[in-house]
Amino acid sequence: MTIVYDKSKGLTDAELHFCPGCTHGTVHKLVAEVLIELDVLDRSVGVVPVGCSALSYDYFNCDMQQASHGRAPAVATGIKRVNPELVVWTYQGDGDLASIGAAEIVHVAHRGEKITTIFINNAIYGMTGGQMAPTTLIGQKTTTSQDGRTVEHSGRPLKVAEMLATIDGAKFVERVSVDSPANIRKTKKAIKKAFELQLSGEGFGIVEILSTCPTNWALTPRDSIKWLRDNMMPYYPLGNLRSPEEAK
Amino acid sequence: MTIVYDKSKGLTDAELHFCPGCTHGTVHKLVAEVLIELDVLDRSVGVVPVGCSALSYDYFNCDMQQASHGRAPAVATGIKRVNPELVVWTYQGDGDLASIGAAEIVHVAHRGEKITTIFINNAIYGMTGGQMAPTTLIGQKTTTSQDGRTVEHSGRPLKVAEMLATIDGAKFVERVSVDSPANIRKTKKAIKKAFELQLSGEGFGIVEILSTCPTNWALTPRDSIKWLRDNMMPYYPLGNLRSPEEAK
Amino acid sequence: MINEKVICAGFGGQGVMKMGQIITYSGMMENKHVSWLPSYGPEMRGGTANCAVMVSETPIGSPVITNDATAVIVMNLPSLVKFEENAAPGSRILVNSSLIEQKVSREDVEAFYIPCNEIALELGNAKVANMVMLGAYLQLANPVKIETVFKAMVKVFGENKAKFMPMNEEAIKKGMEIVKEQIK
Amino acid sequence: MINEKVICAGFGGQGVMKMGQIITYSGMMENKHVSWLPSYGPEMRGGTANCAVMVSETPIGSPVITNDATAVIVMNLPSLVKFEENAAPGSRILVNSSLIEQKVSREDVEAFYIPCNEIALELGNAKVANMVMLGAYLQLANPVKIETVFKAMVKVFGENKAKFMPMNEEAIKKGMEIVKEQIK
Amino acid sequence: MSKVLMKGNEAIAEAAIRGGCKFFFGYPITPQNELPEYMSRELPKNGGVFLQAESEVAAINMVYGAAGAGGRVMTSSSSPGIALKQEGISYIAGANLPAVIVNIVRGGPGLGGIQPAQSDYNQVTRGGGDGDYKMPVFVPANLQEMVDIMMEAFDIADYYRNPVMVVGDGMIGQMMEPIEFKKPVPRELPVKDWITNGTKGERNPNIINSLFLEASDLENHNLAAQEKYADMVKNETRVENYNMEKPELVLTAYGTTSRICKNVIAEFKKEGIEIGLIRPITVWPFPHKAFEDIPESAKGILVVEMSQGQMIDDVKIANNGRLPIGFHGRSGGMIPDPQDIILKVKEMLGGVK
Amino acid sequence: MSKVLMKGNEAIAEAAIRGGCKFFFGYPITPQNELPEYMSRELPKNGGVFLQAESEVAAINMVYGAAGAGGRVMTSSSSPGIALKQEGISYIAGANLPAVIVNIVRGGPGLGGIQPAQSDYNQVTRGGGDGDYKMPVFVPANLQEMVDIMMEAFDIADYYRNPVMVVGDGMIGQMMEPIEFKKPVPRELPVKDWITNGTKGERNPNIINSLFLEASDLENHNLAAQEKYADMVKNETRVENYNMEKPELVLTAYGTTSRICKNVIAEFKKEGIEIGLIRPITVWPFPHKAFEDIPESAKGILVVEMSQGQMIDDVKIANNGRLPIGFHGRSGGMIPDPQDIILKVKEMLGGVK
Amino acid sequence: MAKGKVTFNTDICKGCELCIDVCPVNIIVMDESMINVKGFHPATVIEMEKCIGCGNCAITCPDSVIKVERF
Amino acid sequence: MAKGKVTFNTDICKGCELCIDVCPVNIIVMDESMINVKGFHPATVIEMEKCIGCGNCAITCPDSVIKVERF
Ligand SMILES: Cc1ncc(C[n+]2csc(CCOP(=O)(O)OP(=O)(O)O)c2C)c(N)n1
Ligand SMILES: Cc1ncc(C[n+]2csc(CCOP(=O)(O)OP(=O)(O)O)c2C)c(N)n1
Ligand code: SF4
Ligand code: SF4
Ligand code: SF4
Ligand code: SF4
Repeated sequence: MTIVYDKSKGLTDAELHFCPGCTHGTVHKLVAEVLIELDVLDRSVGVVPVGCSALSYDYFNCDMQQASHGRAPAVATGIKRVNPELVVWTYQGDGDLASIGAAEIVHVAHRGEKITTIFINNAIYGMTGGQMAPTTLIGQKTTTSQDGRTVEHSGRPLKVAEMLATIDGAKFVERVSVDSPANIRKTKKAIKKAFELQLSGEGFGIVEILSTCPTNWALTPRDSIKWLRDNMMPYYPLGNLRSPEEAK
Repeated sequence: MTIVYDKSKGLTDAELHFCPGCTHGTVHKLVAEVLIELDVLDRSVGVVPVGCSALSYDYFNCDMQQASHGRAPAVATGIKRVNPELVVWTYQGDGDLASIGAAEIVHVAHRGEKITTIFINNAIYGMTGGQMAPTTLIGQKTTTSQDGRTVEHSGRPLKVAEMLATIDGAKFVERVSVDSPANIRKTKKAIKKAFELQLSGEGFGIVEILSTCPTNWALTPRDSIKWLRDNMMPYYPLGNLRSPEEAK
Repeated sequence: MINEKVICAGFGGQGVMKMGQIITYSGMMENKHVSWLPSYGPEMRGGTANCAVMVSETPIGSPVITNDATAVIVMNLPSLVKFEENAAPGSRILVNSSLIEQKVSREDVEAFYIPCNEIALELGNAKVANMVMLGAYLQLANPVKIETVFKAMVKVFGENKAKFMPMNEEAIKKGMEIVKEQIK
Repeated sequence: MINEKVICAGFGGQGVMKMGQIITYSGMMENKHVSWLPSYGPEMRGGTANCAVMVSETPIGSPVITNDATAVIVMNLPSLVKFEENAAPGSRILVNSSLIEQKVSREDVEAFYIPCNEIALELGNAKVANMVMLGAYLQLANPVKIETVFKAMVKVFGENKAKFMPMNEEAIKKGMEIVKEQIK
Repeated sequence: MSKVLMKGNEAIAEAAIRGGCKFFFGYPITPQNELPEYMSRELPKNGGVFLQAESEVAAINMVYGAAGAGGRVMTSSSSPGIALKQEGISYIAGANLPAVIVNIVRGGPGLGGIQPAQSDYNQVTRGGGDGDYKMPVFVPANLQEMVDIMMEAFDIADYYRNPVMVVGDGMIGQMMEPIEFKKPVPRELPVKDWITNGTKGERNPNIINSLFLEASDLENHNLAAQEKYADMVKNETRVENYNMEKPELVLTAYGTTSRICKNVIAEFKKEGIEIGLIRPITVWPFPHKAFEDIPESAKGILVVEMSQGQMIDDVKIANNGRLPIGFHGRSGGMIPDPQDIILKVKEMLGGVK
Repeated sequence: MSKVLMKGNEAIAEAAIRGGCKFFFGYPITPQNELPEYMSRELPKNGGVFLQAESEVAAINMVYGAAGAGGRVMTSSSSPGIALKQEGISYIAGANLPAVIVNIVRGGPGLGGIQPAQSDYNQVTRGGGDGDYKMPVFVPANLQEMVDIMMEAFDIADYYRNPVMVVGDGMIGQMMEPIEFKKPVPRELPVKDWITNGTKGERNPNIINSLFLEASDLENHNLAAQEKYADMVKNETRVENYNMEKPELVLTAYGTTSRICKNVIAEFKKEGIEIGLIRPITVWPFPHKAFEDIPESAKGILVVEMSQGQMIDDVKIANNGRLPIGFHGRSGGMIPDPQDIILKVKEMLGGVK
Repeated sequence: MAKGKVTFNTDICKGCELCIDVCPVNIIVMDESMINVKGFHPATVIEMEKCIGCGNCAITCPDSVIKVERF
Repeated sequence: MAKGKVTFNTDICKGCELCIDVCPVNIIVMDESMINVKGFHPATVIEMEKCIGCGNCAITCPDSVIKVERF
């Protein structure tokens, strides 16, 4: 009898407060699993943002810091510069990373900070109740784009991975999705690679993860997965945009 | 007897306060000339940043706003949204635009704001006395990188034009230089195109201009031109990265 | 003189906020002084939800109910546990007995047990449990006229939900009846 | 009792800040109370530059000189115009007559005219005009010993500039001589 | 006009639109989200523009640009978001620009919580921006007053060419009360001949600016502002004196806290004890005179705040040593309990007897 | 140790390093640039790290992260830059993190000017961050005192797990004076067992955080902070009482302005008139007792500031209505003229005689 | 075919139904007969013998409700 | 070859010498014999007759010191 899957030791016993079916939980597991598999949990410091994952300092079984909105990359920089032995990572939503924190994420990439960023792109502001994010799709209805986002008013959604991949210090950039077991496994691989890059000291790594927000999309969790697949994946192509080999 | 060149009517009588040989002055002229040639000076509003051009509201013969450090794109957005008839532009240094103002420039591009940005890349902070900018070259000595910038500590210089060109709403992106009369003429053409793009309502346009800072580079103006040519131009390739044709 | 201070509490989705709003709106329509104050949490969906409603013939001071509620309406168990103490002595606690087995522990208040969900199911629509409870409350406290409530309901739910009104009215009436029996 | 309050003013590049620093440093080496306060502008290069120097045998209150300067040293015309008024009655104004044709307009102060740039050129180094002026000032006010100044100079310019010291010393001595003639 | 029942945040938005607001730049933050959401839906219908900025910093700078271009403009946020706007507010004040800022306060410091609080009194009255600027800060206690003030706020801003702040706690933002939209008394507003709307070849360029490199210029700029502030002190100070005929003790509180105090006063009335209330409606300018005018009957002042004590500083200044001052505060989203206030009042009355 | 002559900004940097600072995150702004520049050169030699952040906002958040990871860390800036740091400071205070913030004040509001000013008294004592937080704010008057405080500042921060601010005006930053680096009295510092330096499998995870969604948790968090603040008031309040034996009038001023006041006092001494000076060295905690202790001889207090009047509020609170208070202020980079102060003193002495 | 066994930590299931879709042998259903402490119908398995122990359900579950064993 | 004429607004020249390098016929020099109000040796032209009126100097001058005419 072998255990195929069990709750990761990288997570605490606390119950996740995320809404039913929210894939924030899925990604939490993957990060925890990777930290365990790389055997770095006990020298790891996670930085959680302002957003639905603001409370996630309670979920990971390692040292954690809660950062102000958008500034997790700066906080992580501070930690890593003080103690380069630590494995430092940020976990950020699209409002946090792509909107208010755009300068901070660009500049960790620019400086090539040796940290890892897990970027949850769910095309909306979750925590605050469903406002438009820079990643909200054209036509998507949110509480601040009630007739659907239009190009004329707000431009086309920002492709963060593509933007960051132009920056030299961003040595690993990959976009993944958690819409299926296969993609979830790929996501884990990408997260692992990004952390390995940090361990080898090469530079900054980011994994953009297409994720769902059933509550604010006003869809069931299952329909949310479908919506992600039908709408987000065509606009946000999955794949590796930058990896150490390529960077050389 | 025809006049080949005379001080532009787009400039006021005020003497520029820039240091001798500083190419900020050169670009000021070009912007003023373009506004005159397009006949939009009298419906134009310029937004000057914090930096050596902070005082430039006194130099342009049109309505002007002085913006807080890095936020000229946000200020310009406010102006343009209030009055879309106006021809709105920002004039920003590399500390202003690429460092503190990174989020704001990314987001005018993201929203496709119909404004024009003149971006002076002189690889240093001028006004504050020569600190390192995100655009400072590897090995370049500044007051905050006194042994020269290193990749290990600060990463490789940020290529702003390349980064912004990945954003859909940035419909015109070109990098130019003012190191020679020929390139100065090309710079003017690029500025003109960027403004024309605004007039046709297509989106955001930015011209990145490689420029000198003799004072903080601690070089004569003539040597500064040479330094720009020998060091900046190889790292920052000139050319158009995005134009309306291409964008279609 | 009417001076109602009502707490409506339950879990998200039970319609306790709407229940409170209908009372409030009705009060306003009858030119009484009213206020409606929700609790709001980080998870504004799921979890518990509650609001404090005031309907009064004199101007309202604080919209906050401390331990002076004239009625406490609880739709689920955590709400009973949490808000039982806020009922003023001599006031009423209305319990949704479909979901709450526990009894009110206080002796100095009147307790009523209304099987809202069951009645709603009987009426053929599980969603009107809150209306059943509203009816029970109106019957007991009577701060506004029932016709006003029917008008207010349309406003609160929106004109486009008008077709559900008969069902809602029925639920309210049923709630009134049920509790009448209990008074007896 | 020594209580010198000196303004050194000129345009950027004339070395007025260094001049002030040498006086300050010398004062400190002689265990006197000292302070050096520069003006600083948005264009920290070009334009005018000036500093206020205090050398005193008692602790220094404000490092700011208002209208109580014991000496005003001006290396260019705008500085004369600007700082003439800051000289206390009975104090000295030292004018670089190489660049300033105008005379001091006040009657209640002693004015000295030193052709600093010309003397510097005679000495073979245009850059030591400030040292000439420094010499003149030291001769007149004598707040510190000349040997101290020579030592302080090395500190202020840095050890790696040591090879220029003989030239600087010569310039200071020349300045002292020139002004001695004027006193006579 | 008949009364409508609205949620505070939405009522604020509607009142702003009726008060002439045409432009809104903001960034989501609880507990004020219904405000921008309402704006996003309704402003365009009213010929205005709603834009969600990339951050609070960008939002306040958009407000700067928009105000400079002549737009009637506002932003709204909550505590940490207002902290981020401090530089921008200082620029707006420094450049003499009219704008309205709504602040729905939550508990701090840092990320704190999202429950109602009044712990940003210092932030809103003393500011965190640089320099000697001031702005009128309104702290209404109920939705009707909030709505009345919002409808007037844009005029006040335009009248003085100055930012105006309107503050509520989370409760004000979330609660519903009946309100009536009543046109405010119109003010004669100066022509906006200073805006950057293009010279049209008809005038010299206009410049929006807060930079004055010459110290004397900057001082003069500041002195001119001081005159404007003096006018505000004279004309815009607002306060409610409640039951102040012959109080044995005076409560002072603002916003929703003052409503709790009114309940307390009602309780004491039952016992035949008269307690008064000074309720600042503006906290800058602070209603000093109300405190000078406290009748001889009063034996002390009890300051009640949803903070660890911030307005108490202004009360001390206004009181100028005359009466003993007590304090009762709750924080972090805890709401003062009338019983606790009653106890504190009794203690003070006992203590000074 | 012998004295050295250093420029203020550089002396601050050197003192910080000697005080144990190992990490610096900052962003250029006049008039404090020599400070980061010195750090960029010297910190690495001392085994530390200097990093120029992309902005003041990033810098203060790097400080947060670094402090949370156990680094002895500082940042420095000037007025508008400090405005941008307000949210971050509130987070640092909210998460109980030790850090030192240097503020070399310039004229405001907005971009203002770069000349010395004291118009950020409100900003530094009342903050623009959200919530009820406080931090010790030192306002030294000369370089020696500045250097002494800087060498102690990191210990104070660590002792209380609280941010500490050290404020100078542009003059302090730019001037040179002889200084001596003297080791401060060592404090017994608590072990940093709360930092995020990896659990090493030896302890439960540490969490750096300022979020408390339960109102009662947040209130308790705030109450604990209040106790810490009370300790600071008791132990860290600093003031110089100068010529206070039998003053006819008391001047009060801080920083370089106080030095001008000392000149004024010397002038009056010549005339045989005794004028005192209360010079706060901390403006939070404010030295209330010094004002209570003003001898009977004094006929009034004259507040002198390089602002339009900000510290005057704290003086009023401390004075509590006892003595008449006068004010003399200059702003925008203008420096008070001793003659003007003398006139004002005479006016006050005449006025009350 | 490998044999698998899945165990649900029923108390913390949020009833999102995501596990249902990813089961290749379609043996997960929501247990309409019970409501857990969180107020949801939790997921459960019918016909456990069909389980191949692929782990799809477990890796998909956002709340780490599911443990999968193979033998 | 076209004939050109250049005029310098000498008062505002900052002596940067950029115009010297771009003159195709090498006729611009700094006038060492004079110092302008700003304290610089201003640029001037020797052998004006050689000027081809290309405008290079003028477009290069950051301070709009130079006016160029052609005839
Ligand atoms: C300075 C500041 N601005 C705004 C907020 C309010 N806020 C909380 S979470 C959030 C964004 C949430 O969206 P996202 O980053 O996409 O994360 P998600 O909740 O979707 O996971 C915002 C704007 C805040 N707490 N602080
Ligand atoms: C909020 C804020 N931070 C910092 C400064 C100080 N500052 C003035 S100009 C400047 C940057 C100048 O560099 P750059 O943008 O490259 O323009 P340049 O001077 O080179 O033209 C800085 C940091 C400021 N005024 N405001
Ligand atoms: S609001 Fe959206 S993102 Fe946040 S927990 Fe719920 S489903 Fe997930
Ligand atoms: S400092 Fe540099 S950029 Fe600024 S005016 Fe001088 S040369 Fe130009
Ligand atoms: S995926 Fe997990 S939480 Fe969702 S229904 Fe299945 S077991 Fe329950
Ligand atoms: S380019 Fe212009 S400023 Fe420079 S030397 Fe020539 S004329 Fe003078």
